Amino acid sequence: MKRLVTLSAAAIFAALLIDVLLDLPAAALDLRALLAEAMPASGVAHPVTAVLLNTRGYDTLLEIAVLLVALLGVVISSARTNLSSDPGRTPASHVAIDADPMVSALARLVTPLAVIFAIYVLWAGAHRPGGAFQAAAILAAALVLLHFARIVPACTAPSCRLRVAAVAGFAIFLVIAAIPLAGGALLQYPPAAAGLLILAIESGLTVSLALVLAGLFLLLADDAGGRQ
Amino acid sequence: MSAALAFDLLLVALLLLAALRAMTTPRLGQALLAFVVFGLLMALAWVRLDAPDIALAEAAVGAGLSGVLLFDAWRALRGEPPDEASTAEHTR
Amino acid sequence: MSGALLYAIAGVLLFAAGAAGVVLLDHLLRRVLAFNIMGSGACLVLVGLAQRNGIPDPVPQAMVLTGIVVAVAATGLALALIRRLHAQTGHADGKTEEERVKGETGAGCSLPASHSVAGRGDD
Amino acid sequence: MTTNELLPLLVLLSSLLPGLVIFALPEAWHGLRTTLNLFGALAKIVLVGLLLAGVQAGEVYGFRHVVAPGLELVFKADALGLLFITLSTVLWLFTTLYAIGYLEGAPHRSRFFGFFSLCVTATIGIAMAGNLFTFFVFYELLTLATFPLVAHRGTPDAKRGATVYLGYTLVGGAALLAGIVWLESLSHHTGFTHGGFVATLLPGNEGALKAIFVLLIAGVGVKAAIVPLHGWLPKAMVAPAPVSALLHAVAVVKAGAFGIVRIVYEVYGAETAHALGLMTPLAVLAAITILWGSLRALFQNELKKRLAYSTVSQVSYIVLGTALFGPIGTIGGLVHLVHQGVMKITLFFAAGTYAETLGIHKISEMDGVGRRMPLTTMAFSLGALGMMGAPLTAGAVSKAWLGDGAVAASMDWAVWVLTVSSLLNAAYFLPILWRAWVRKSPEHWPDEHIVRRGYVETHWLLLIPLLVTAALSVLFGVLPADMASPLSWAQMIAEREYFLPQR
Amino acid sequence: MTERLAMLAPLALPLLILLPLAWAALAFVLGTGRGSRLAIAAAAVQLMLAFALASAVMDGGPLHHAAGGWGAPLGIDLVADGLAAAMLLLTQAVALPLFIFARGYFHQDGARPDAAGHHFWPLAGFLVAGMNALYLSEDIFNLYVTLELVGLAAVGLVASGGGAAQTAAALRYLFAALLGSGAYLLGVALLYGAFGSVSMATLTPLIAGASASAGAGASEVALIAALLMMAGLLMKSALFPFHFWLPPAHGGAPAPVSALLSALVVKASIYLVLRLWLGPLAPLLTPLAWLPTLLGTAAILWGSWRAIHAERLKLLVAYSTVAQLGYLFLALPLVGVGSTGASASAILTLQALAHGLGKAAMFAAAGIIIHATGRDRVDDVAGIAERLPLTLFTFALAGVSLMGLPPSGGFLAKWLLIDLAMARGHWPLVAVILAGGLLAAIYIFRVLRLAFLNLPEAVIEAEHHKARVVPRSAEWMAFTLAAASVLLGLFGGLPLLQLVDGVGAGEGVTSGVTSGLVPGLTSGAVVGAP
Repeated sequence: MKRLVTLSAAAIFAALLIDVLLDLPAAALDLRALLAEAMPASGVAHPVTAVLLNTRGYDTLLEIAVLLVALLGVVISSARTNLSSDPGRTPASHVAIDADPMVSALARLVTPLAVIFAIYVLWAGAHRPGGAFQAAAILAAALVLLHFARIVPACTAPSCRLRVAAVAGFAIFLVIAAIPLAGGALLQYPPAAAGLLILAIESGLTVSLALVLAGLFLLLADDAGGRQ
Repeated sequence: MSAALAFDLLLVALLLLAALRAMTTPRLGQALLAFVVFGLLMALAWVRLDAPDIALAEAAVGAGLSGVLLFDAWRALRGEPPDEASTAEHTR
Repeated sequence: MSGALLYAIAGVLLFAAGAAGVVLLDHLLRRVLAFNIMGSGACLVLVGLAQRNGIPDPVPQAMVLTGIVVAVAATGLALALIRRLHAQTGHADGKTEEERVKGETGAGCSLPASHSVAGRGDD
Repeated sequence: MTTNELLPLLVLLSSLLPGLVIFALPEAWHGLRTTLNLFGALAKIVLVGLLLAGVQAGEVYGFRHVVAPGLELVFKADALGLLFITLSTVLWLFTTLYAIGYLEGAPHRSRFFGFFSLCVTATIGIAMAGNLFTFFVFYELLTLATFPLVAHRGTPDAKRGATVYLGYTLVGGAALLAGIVWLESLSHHTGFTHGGFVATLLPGNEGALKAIFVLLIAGVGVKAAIVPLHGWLPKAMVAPAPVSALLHAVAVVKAGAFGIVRIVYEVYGAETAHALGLMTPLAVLAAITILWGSLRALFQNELKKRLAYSTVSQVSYIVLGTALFGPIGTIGGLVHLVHQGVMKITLFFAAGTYAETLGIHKISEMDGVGRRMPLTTMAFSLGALGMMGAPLTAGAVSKAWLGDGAVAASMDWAVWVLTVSSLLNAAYFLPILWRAWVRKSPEHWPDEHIVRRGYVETHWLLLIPLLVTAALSVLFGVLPADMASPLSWAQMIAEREYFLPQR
Repeated sequence: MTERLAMLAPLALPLLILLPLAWAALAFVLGTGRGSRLAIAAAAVQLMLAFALASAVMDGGPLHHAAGGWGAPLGIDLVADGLAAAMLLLTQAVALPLFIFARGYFHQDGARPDAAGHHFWPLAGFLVAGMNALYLSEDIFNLYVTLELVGLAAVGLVASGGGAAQTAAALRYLFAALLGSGAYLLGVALLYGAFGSVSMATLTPLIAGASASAGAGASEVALIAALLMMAGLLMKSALFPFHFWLPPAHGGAPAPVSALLSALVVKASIYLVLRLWLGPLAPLLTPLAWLPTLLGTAAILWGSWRAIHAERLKLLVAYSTVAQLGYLFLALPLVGVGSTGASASAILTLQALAHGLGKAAMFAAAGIIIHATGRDRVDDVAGIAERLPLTLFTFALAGVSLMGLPPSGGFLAKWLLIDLAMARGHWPLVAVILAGGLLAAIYIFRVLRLAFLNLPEAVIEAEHHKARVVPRSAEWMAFTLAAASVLLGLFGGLPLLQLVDGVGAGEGVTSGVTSGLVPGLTSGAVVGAP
């Protein structure tokens, strides 16, 4: 019954919306023009990056906070599950198995490339597709691979150094966002320094985001087994 | 143009198919697989929408990281004996 | 109609399907998938609709990037919680969990799964 | 802030602050607690004295605090308010003394006296309220402050009684709130004024005004225990004797009656209320209550229950007097506000003293108590006679004025009501006196724990207050025409109501 | 001092967001269970900033701050009008005492916090930052991000409770929140597609224009978008029947968390409903105003009913939240001013403030009681009056505000609401509000009566032994919150109403009277006619 109601409701909704979308007149306002005017002052050549880190940089700042919150939530959960429910399960009860040589070889091969590629993507972000988040994602993937190759261990709770590294990018962003308050508005970079500042922010974010994204996985991975 | 439109239609159809499979296939493993495929198709869609940045991100995250996360969680939930990944930290 | 609008429409369909999935599916992992599909749908609408005249629009693209990050964060958190629930109860699908919870936190709570229909949550 | 603004506040604070401090006091410190209590009570009496002197000298005391645009807390000290203030202040002193003696060694006294003081604060607030908003605020405060007192013993039926009390009063409060806000949304002036202020809304709002009147009277009628809203009063008897005294003579029931007086005279105005045809129904309601209460009292064996039902009937004398259109009835009602308080508190003190000293709770156990406790029983008898309206007692004065008022208002049936109820009063009080004085006392009392020392038949703190109040009730009866007597006061108020030029 | 604060005011907008973000990150670095002092100190500063902001807004009207210096529609604007300033004030005013309470609550046995408090501080920091950002933002997409920040932080806090029940509750909450924000996001996407902007200021005239010229595709899309956003937000603000996730989440979390969630978090999405409903989406949604009122009524009745029958103390309080939230939706059709000249949104803000303070106090008190008895059943409060008089008094004071009895802020809000409803002639609303107060009285006095029950000495001794001590500071903080919610009625009403209604309504005493007079009279006459 419920299934029927929900599905039909979804179908009706979709049909209605599509119907009205088909004859939707052009938008009254077009931000592309505004953005085009703003580009020179934005400090970067790639419009998406300009929006992401300059005109709507404030969104990104909060977005990183969301990511950190998620990491915290994961830390809570993983910490819980480790010191939780079935007492019989101590980490020592895991059987150590050697890594699949293929995997580790692959990891050793890929990681440097990944790092280089990430740096390129980061740098490219200024004037063509790419940027901090993509670079970070690539690094994170490499980290996960290294983990599978058992070169990077999983951890239940991030050590202090890890926490610092994970927050560093956010902190840099925060500081750079706050400095302009002295004279002007939040995140209002002086046009001259804008490019540099954005690059600084992005580099910081790349490291931190990579750690956070990888952390989302590694923190969970540790007790992936042991559910028998 | 029409060729492009045809490609778009095909892509959209595949997208919907993958999405439905991800939600409805009885086997969870296949569902996750379908979801990863869905992520890749999304990346393709973003390319078609002249949004290479999103395509990159989607490929790296939507398909890559989320995929790994999901598969790992799936294995954990099935309560399989710990394999390499899970016991890694104790090998050194 | 332009290709972009086509993707927007696909987005609407994906959103509807995903939302229905979040409401209906029992297994929590599947609900995570459904949520991600729903999010992707919304993102497609955002960009596709904005670019329906064929010209790329960086603003919604940047927004979608933000949206993807947020989605990843939510997914990570959801998975962590699901695994923890599984570790604590040995269950990861709505039904069994619902029963447990009714047992533990008293009546009056039930899963979103039973929540497309108004007021169902309390009986 | 001038003295004329400060004084009303001080009158409030003189019981509020001690109350709050007492809450914080450790149970063991009864020395300090007692001092605070008495200090508060005496300070209040002094302040009220100042207030009286000032009003006599024509000073105008008032204080207002804006709570929200168009909503003000207004305190003022007018003649009617002062009548009530003086009554409750004086009786509070004696009730406090009595309570200190009564609760000696009992648990949770900090809690008790804390709420006790809050309760009186609320009563004073009601008396000084200058508009309906303020009145309502303190009316609800009174409910909140009395609930813990009724529940104080913590026994299951104490809790039951308290819950019943709460149910009645909160529902009444809701009705009152609805009525007040409705009236406010009609006329943006809810300040009490001689001759009322709703006249300006006429003609055009008769229906609304009648409905509002019903809501308001229902709201305050609960506390005034008008039938059929009286159910809580007998149940609340589980409370300790001082609390019963407070409920019946000083605070709650009186607040209800006082509220009716305010609403009839200073919100609607006698003229308007009469014009709207609201007075006669009110009078009928009061008459029914009077007779019903007296009838129920007849069949109670438990002393406090019988007194409770007698309160139900006696308080409606005030309502009846208010509803008798005309100055004489008004005077009768107002003067009974005071007289009933003095007499009823005497009776409750005595009942409590019997229970505390000899463990007497039932009338059937009172045989010969007059010999064992002559002073207490004498006071009790005076109070009882006053209730019956025997000559030379306060009761006689009020009943006389009420009767004349009824005749003057050409409501002769009311005279009959008064006569019948007096007979009923006699019917349920005289047997008690007979038992107490004439019957032989048993070998041993139900539960005697204060043994007789010399002439003192019980703890002096229990004895003094009831003797004083008994003396007062006689005094008011013997020289009613005296300047300071409640009667002359009531006359002054009535003059203002009827013969002052109306706005 | 005051003028220095006034100078500070414009900076307060960004600082109220950056500061909590900063200390949250710092607390995260400091590690498990650390950072309480930092948080408390920062919260004190934030409270000061919020005060400065509020006073500045009251004197000089709304404050703007263009993030990045671009300004809407290209950039993101922060705007602090009276409503936002009031909500910011509420958030900081509740957060500070709650943090002190939480420090005592989590750290009671020596320095080591109990597990539930391990990650409380960073999460709480991000939560507060998210809420402040939400109140200040004027950009509907940025609002989506803040919604997610608040939502995920809240879920994390619920999960920190530890038990399986909490995990389950957190998951339920998470999926409800994600469903809600997803719907909201699609709404944003449609609005951007239809009008090409996500700035409220830009959208308001565009939407008005589109809906004026009926039949245009834009208006239909806008309507669907509006409905989507509202559905999402109502889901997040747990309005009946979307409340299913709230009781387990709020009832299961550790006391300080429950207090934060019930007092503040739900208010955030409700604020957004109000802001959008009365703002850009007004032309689309005004015809539907009866719907939230209906749901609000249902929430009041249903929530109270469940609270009356709840077995667990915290579940009772949680259901009372479900009921109290209903009030906040009653007044949506009551635009305009009542006889006192206070506007609906001002009254709702007052109600939100009173409930926020009162509910925080009540959850804190419940937490203390549960610690003391070691159990979470309503029946276990029996005899608490003897052991925790202060906490019981706190509970009672908070209850007074929730029941809407004088002189509490809840009472003032209730009075003004009834007045407004009568001035508009919405008589059923009056009945609902009065009934809601009485129902609240039933479930609150259900606890208070039990507390007065005398226990045999032996039992009390036994209880004393197994009682876990809660620091005095925690008890006093709970009491402070309760006292604040009561005193709000006496001293907070006037400034608050003026703050929200703008300086113009300062003379509401007179102007409001004249403006409210006419409808008041007519409605009275209508009803008066037999």
